[in-house]
Amino acid sequence: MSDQIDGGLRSELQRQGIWVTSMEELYNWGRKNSIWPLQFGLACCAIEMIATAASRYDIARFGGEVFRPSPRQADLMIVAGTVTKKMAPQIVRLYNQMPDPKYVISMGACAISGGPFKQGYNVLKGIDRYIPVDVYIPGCPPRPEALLHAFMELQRKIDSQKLTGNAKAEHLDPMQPSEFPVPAFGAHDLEPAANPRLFQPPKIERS
Amino acid sequence: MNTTEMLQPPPAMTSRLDGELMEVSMGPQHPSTHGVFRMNVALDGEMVVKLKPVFGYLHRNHEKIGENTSYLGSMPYTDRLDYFCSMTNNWAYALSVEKLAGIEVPERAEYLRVILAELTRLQNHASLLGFLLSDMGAWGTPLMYAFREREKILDLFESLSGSRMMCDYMRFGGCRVDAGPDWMERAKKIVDLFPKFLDEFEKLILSNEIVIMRTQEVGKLSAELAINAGMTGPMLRACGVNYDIRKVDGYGFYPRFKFRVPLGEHGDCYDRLMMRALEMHESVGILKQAMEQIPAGPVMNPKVKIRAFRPPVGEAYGRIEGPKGELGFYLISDGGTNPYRYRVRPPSFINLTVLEDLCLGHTVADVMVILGSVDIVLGEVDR
Amino acid sequence: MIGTGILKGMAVTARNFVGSYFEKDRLITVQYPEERSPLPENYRNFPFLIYDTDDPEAGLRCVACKICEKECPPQCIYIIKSEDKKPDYMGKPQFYAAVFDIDISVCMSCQICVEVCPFEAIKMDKVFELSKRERFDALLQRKNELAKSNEYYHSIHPIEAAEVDAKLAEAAAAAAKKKAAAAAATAAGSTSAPGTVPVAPAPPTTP
Amino acid sequence: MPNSLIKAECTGRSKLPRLTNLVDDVILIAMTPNPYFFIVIFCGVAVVFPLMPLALAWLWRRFFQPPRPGAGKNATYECGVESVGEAHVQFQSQYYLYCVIFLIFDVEAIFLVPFAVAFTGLPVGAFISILVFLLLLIEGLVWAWSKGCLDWGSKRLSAR
Amino acid sequence: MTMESLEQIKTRVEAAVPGAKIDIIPNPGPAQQSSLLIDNEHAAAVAKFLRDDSALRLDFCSNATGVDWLDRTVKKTVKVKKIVDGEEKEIDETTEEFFPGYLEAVYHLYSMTHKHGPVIIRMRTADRAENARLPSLTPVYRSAEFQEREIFDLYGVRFDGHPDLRRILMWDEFVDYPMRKDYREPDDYEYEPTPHDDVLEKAKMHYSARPQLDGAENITAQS
Repeated sequence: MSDQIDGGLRSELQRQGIWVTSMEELYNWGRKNSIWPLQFGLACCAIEMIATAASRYDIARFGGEVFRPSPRQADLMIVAGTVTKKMAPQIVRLYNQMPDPKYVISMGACAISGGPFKQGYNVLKGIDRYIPVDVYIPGCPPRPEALLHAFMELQRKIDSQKLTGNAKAEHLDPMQPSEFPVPAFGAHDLEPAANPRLFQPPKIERS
Repeated sequence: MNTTEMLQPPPAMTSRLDGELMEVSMGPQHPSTHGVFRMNVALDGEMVVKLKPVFGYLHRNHEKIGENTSYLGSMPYTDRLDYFCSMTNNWAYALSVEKLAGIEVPERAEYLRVILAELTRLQNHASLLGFLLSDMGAWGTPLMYAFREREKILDLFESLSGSRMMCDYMRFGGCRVDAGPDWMERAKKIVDLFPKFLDEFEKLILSNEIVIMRTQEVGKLSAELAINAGMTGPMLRACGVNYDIRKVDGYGFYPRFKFRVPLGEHGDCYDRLMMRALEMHESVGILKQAMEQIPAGPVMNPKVKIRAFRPPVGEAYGRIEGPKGELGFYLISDGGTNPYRYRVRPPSFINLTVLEDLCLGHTVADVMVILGSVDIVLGEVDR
Repeated sequence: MIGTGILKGMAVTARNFVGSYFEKDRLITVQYPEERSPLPENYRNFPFLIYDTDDPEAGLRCVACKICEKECPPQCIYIIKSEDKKPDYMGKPQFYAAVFDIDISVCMSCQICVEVCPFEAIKMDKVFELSKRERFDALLQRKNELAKSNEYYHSIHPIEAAEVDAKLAEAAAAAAKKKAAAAAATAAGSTSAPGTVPVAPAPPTTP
Repeated sequence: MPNSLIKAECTGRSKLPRLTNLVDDVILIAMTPNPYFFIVIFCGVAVVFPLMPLALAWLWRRFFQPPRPGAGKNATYECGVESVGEAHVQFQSQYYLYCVIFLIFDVEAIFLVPFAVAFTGLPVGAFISILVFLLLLIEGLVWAWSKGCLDWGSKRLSAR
Repeated sequence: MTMESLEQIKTRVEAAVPGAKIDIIPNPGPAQQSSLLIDNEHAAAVAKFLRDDSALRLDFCSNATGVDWLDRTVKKTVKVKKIVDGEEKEIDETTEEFFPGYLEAVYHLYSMTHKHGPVIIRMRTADRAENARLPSLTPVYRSAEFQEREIFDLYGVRFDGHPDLRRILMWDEFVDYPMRKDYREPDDYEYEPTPHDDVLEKAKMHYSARPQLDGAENITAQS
């Protein structure tokens, strides 16, 4: 709830049947309750994502059950599974082809940091090397409830996005890039190995 | 064409259009390729003229990591091979390491392994029928029925091994946790309820005219080509070849149970669909028998060390009848704690060898049904 | 007649639809945030360290033997051994872990560390709602976040915790008996005044 | 406002009764407007109604969310892979046959419309003549079908 | 149907395929699955015989695997009696034997008609560099088609006679062969919060260089 409207006044008016809202609240309320995920499963976490969309852990109660096959109609990319170096250019291209505003949930240990397959030569150590990620879900695979918890976390993040001012949401700011360079296949590794602008890991020096 | 000629990969069909064909990539992100599997399809109108599968989008270097980790350390990685059937993957790996090191398994552990493998087969075949129907166009409904049953079986796995899909339950020489009486009670109840679900599921899908029209005479496979191309599992038995490793090798006390092996005649998609449906009935039969005969006793061979487990120098190839076909592990040990060579024989990867032979001449929509009937899981295809 | 198969299928769907009002097991949706399905006894998600007395720092059972660090398949545990020693539950001075980090963005919750730990110091937790908005140090659990009390362990894994406590108590009793026997022997041998507790290090009986 | 109303307005100040007639006239005209005036309002709303969201979207795009097209974003989507070749490849001539046959029967349907409208008032002779018209075209369809113009895909390939 | 022993198979194959040199590689482990090493020239002929022979009918090639054996120098200490300055003494002399490395393709053959067990055949390349070439068995067993492409992709063994030898798992521009024992993966160092042993060494190379203490450490030493 935005802070420009005084809470007491709002609840007082609501008791008399007058509902007060702001343009930003309405805009965010509409977007957060109908997020269309891209139909895009990589590995085991994709099966847990399907189980979340099935009848027991119903993602339809959060408005997220419309899985769109084409990125043109999707606004959330759930990277569910191991991101290999052969698949990374495809994922970045799909991310580029999604219309703004778009969000990314990095589901499972493999999508965050390469997970158990970190020592593999063909495994990308985390998708946040090439595209910005909004919510990370640890777990291998995370339970369907953990995915629902992350979905609610994403809804909270959308709810808190501003419409105007300098802290406004990225997709509204013309300066923010809506597209990221697609890595090329090199002789030994992807070129470039990471998107330096996006991926600045802290230096942890261990003895 | 004589037999050897027919067994070769098919020459590209010549198209009447002398111009270029429509090159379409049914790419890594496709609603019904069961994961990141890509096919470069050349189309003449709607007819498939050339189909080259492209693998490797989920190549997670399972074998290289297997060579850098201890024998026990590779066990949780086998859950992630075919992430629908973690129990049968564990069993195949445990079986080949026991063959490599010559370890016996107590009786109760062998019975538990049979029960869990058959439960895995049930939920794998139910999920496959659900996915195959959604490939055909019935988008959500059969999948919801199948996943409703799958959730019940996953609850059993979770209460026994601790995790829904990644059970990591079997150790060399037995199983990690013993199944308590209340777990057996719940398992019996679920297995007794399963035939009711099977009848309901078959009434829902198998007699449906659209399913019959879409799958009969689609993707026919001859028995000689199936044997020569290394098909195993329901895909091979759909062509009428009677080869089920549970009967051939007789591993894991399977000779003690009475069960039949369903065989098809035409080797088309409908027969493959029926194989899975009939095998579910057989698995329920095996489960009932195994749950009555299971003896008490230890579940773990006490002589086997967990840490610093060093099998003697040598090699071994152990295989089981996984839900998708013959899942084998080929291990070469040089006496150290890490295997020298750790190789997985992936049934769904080899079952894809004849994908082009099945799809040539069919329309694009049939390619999806044929791919769905092969039942591939990319974790196992790309390893 | 051509349509009977489809009609039979629709009959099944209709029966399920009507049945869901009467039979409980046809209505399986778990309304996640409000209604949670109970987690079974030996459910496992991420490891945690146990401490006995109510002081998380001194009561930690972990003796920094680094077996779990070596055996962990994805290598997501990092331990630095302390210089000085502190007495453990059997009164024997042992090292302790100065730094004990688990990177839960890599951990695959395979509980091999629990199997190989000789001191029952690490067990599997049941918390799965850990999705965060940023990755780098939010998903690296330090020693203070990992340490949880033995009572908490009893609350999440009651049966297993009881067995572990029984085993530890019996090992402590055996060690105490051996120490008493050794004390009696030295008392019989030497003429030192009875009642002083000799600080002979009891043989390390791994439980 | 029509002229008679304006004239009545400025002369009616002194004689009150006349004014009341005037008010009745105004209400009368308002009640029975020019019969086509309703259509003008209808067309106005019909035009404004779709344009209004478009205008809102344009305003939103102009002030709140500037568009950020790019080479990657506008590339053709082909399952995540760079699309090779272009989509307009040669088509079989058999599709052209389909369009021609469709066109014929589309035009035939147009001819049937006036017949269908006046169907009740027509003598039997008209019915006979339209039947001849229909049968001629159906005979054409049967011939085309038998020659296999309507076959599609596998049957056609196997027939080759 | 019990299968003949390996020796019988060996003799029958050498009789049927003139000039085929086959020897038996014993398997010391408890699995007792010994294998037949066949020479490269007659590999296709031997495989065709194994498949078409009426008694064997090994018509199912279940598994084709690549194995990489590095150069090995085996030190053997051997007790040798030697005359040393007059009297006989027993000294143990360490003989070093050098085995050149090679790449190997292992095929597990089963019979679906007779339902009998694995006959394992192995083929070895001359060396691990340029002429790592082997005859392809795809004309005989279609199931080896993808598996041989995988061996080529991960080990670099070129199969002659393979209908479509391309990389199957790695991307086409990839040049080296990742499953070989001496393959070093590219060092894409990143955020390593929990490194230890070899990962720690690799991570250390990326730590910031320690600033050169301008003699300051001496001051602390003296006080």
